[in-house]
Amino acid sequence: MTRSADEFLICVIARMLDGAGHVAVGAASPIPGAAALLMRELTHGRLLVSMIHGRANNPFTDGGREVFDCAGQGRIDVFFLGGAQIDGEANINLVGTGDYPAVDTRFPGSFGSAYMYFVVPKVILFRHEHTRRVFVPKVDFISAPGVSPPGVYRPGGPKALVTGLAVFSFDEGRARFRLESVHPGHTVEEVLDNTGFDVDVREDVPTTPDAEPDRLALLRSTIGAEVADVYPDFAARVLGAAAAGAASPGAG
Amino acid sequence: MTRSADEFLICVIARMLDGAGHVAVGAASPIPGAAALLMRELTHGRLLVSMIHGRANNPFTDGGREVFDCAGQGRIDVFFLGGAQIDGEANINLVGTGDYPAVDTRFPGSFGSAYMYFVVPKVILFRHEHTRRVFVPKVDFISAPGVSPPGVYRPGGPKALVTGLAVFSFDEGRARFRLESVHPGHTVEEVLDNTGFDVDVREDVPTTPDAEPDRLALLRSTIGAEVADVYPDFAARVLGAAAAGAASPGAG
Amino acid sequence: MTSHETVEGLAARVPDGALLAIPPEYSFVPMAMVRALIRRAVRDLHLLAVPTGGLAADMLIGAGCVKTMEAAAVSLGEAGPAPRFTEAVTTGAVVMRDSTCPAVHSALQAAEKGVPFMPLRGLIGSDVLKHRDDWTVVDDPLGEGGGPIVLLPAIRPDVAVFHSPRADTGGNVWVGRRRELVTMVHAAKTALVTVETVQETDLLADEATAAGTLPALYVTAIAEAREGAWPLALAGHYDADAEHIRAYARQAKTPEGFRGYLDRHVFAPAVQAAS
Amino acid sequence: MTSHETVEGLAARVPDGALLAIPPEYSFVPMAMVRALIRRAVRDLHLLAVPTGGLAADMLIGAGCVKTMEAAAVSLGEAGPAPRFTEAVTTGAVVMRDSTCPAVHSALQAAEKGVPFMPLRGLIGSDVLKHRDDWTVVDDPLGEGGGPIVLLPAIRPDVAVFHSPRADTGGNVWVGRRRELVTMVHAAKTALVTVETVQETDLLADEATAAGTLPALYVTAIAEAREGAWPLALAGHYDADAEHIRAYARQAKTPEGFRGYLDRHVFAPAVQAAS
Repeated sequence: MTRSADEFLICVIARMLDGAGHVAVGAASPIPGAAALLMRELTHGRLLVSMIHGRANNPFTDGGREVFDCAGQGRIDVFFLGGAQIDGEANINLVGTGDYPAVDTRFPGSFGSAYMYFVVPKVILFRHEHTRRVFVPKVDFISAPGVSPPGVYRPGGPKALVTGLAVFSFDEGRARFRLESVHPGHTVEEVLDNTGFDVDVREDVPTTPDAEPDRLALLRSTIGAEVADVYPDFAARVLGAAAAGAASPGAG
Repeated sequence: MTRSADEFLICVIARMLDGAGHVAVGAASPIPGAAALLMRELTHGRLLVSMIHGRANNPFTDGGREVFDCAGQGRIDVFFLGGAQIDGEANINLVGTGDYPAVDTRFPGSFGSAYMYFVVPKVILFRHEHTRRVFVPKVDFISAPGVSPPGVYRPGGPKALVTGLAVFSFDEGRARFRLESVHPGHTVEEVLDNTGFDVDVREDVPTTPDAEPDRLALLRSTIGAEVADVYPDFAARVLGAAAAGAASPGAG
Repeated sequence: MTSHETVEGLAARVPDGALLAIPPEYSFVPMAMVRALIRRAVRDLHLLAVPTGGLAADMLIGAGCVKTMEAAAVSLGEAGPAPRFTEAVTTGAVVMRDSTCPAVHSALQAAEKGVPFMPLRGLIGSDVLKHRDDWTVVDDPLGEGGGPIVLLPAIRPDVAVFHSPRADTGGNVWVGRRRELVTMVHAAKTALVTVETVQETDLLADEATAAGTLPALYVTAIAEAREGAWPLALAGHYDADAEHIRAYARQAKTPEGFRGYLDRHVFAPAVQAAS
Repeated sequence: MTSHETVEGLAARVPDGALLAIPPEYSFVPMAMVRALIRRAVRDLHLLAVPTGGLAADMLIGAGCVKTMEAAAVSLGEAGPAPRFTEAVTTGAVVMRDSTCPAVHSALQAAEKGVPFMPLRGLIGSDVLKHRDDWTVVDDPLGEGGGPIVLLPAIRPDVAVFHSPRADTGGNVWVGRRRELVTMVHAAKTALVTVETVQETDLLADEATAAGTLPALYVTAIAEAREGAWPLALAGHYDADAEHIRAYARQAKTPEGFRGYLDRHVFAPAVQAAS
């Protein structure tokens, strides 16, 4: 079965949700969102998936603050964050490049990252584009820091990074990423060439396992329709699902 | 038209609500509650009355905290408090007599007084029983203090005290009550004899005006049924209104 | 996922020594659950009334289930003082932690938000504050001359309980405008809920009912209990049994009278069979 | 008591220089009101997005109504970056006060509760914090080794605005589960609400609808505005006009394109007649 790069990444991320109890997915996260819904299907609903801005799959009834309160209560196991820039200490920048506030390029903003990155035990960083433009030696603006000094309350933080080329783990003690696998058709050299910071590399880096055919089939049927509720454009483009037309362009 | 002592007090308190925008009434306050509902009727609804634990006349939809939040926002102009003991500095005791925590007599507790007394601009103290048992030189336990030292945030506080014998005003600067009027059939001497603390006395203390016949009629018709929603026993006993049976024994 | 059990099963989930949060008299009080807790003979509870207590607190105290009681007040409302509470606090059998309504709400909101404390205005100069060694007074930490302010540490109950008109099979529970229950449950580690009835229709499927629904993700277990708030009211469903409550207030004035009440209304085989 | 007016009447109640709170893209955005504000040429707004901004913020910024913008983010969601926001912040025409979602919620809750500040976990080590001179870091004031924590001063908007499916003649407004609107309005000095329709039936009369209702006591004035959230969605009532939003995103990339958009969709006589 042929699969797109997006479908592949959905399956890569889905595997990382094995064993989780509650995954929350924010706006503008269609690939993690699809991965979470896929994993919920595979666990027969044992995985709770909260799409913060969907109408379906959104259990929250206490307003926009509830997802943050819920995370603060320790009830969310996994969350996803991205970054216009990400550096080797897992600092993420969602605000802008250049000398803030006089930015050269402005991005939307930090959303809830400056909080969620601290309190959700397993934050998975996801960024499709794997270039030195994104993976920089030092971000220009720290929306949320990758690690915190002793004494700072931090039950959560980054555990993994998924890109269009590879999968990394993150060691909080050493504040360093480690290359865990390279996606089919790519090489360790290509990954390192396109990464602007130093990383550890595990021995005999394996190839990231490809998408499972049964999961691909599920994605294109059941899951596609669910994704369309929150990310109609994405669902139509990537999964061939009819946009439900039910979603507003979500943010924050 | 003959009237009961309770009906008289309802009319006394109603006059004190003239010009207010929003009066909140707590549990176990049937006389202030009836006064507020009477005044709402007389102002054709310009006075907003919030019965915290009624089902009717309860505008709150954000849970038990809303009335306190609402007061903190400055949206409540008048609130009522009582006291098992009240002293000359307007300290009130809703907790117990004796050496706390080893109390001799225990009362229900402070409810919201330790907060509302500070933030509601016009707190009217109301206690039917006017004896030296209630009006003591110094309360055994300060549920809420009558005055606060400079620097303590206190936009609110006691403005008046209504008892079964008299009406007092309260001067926050001097932390003293002043006798403003004595109810029909009673004397200044009787009031002072039954007050365990020193008060100022205005010159030529007038008699508290009696209940207005038109207001009494309103009380016994329209208002009685409304009071019964929150205080069914009281309404049945005092106003002859059929208990709606709709109220639970409210507290807090 | 939310578990569906019996009332006795729910009561068995409340361990001795738990910090147990209960709703105020006007808000979905789980009386069937309280009777089951007394039958289970739970001990050493730290009872938190949110923010005031009534019949449930009085019965649990009278039955010897309670070690400490935190509340802004405890009473039976129009039926008068709470007799078992009054005696237990006067004799020192139960340690009372006096609070004030907004302090209870705020401390639970702190736990709800995952912050260690919440500030609250008022309180300064009150003996409520003086006797709370867990409350801290600080000078305006913003340094803007706002004066001293009280910081209340978060309260995180081990268990929160309430009785609702209905849940759905997915474990979502109707709370309506009784939103103190939402905060109480958010703040607690587990939530045990009795309901009049469990319906098939998803309460979250319709925006109108979703607005008054506590999502299943916070609900540990649910049990059906018909008239589970009796003799208290369940707003919009049935009225309080005022006659019964007045009779309780009379009987519970003595330990013997209270024991007789329990025998008739808690331990009698017919009561247990109905629960 | 709540006043019933026109949308233009509501817009006239927003003074130049006001701290104006607006809902996020998924929550009852009052677009008809935004168009009226642009026609009224309001100036120097301090715009607070609760907690993120979208089309409403972008249009107000593009029309020169905004002096400072506080938000956790501003974007058009799937339609991409907010073009007028992006340009205004890059050129410095608008001063951006970067925040993070829970900080906006908490600061509004502080105002809702009448406390001067609220603590929030996280933030430490973030440049968001570094650039907020109004946020204070203190060592655990409870003295329990909880580490440093950030205190956020209360935000009290002058005006809060949103668009609801319905209000009743008494001024009570349906918000459903969009409870960020409740806190936003509680925190604000005045609240101006547009609605699809005003109904006779009291929303507070039924416990079921009361649960999702903002009481009139917080609502300054109401105006009817059919399709008042267009081109955004009104949950449960109509979907977003995604095609229109994408077209906006394209046209608003240049000042001229944006001006043309305003001419067609804000200033055109037909639009004004319909509002």
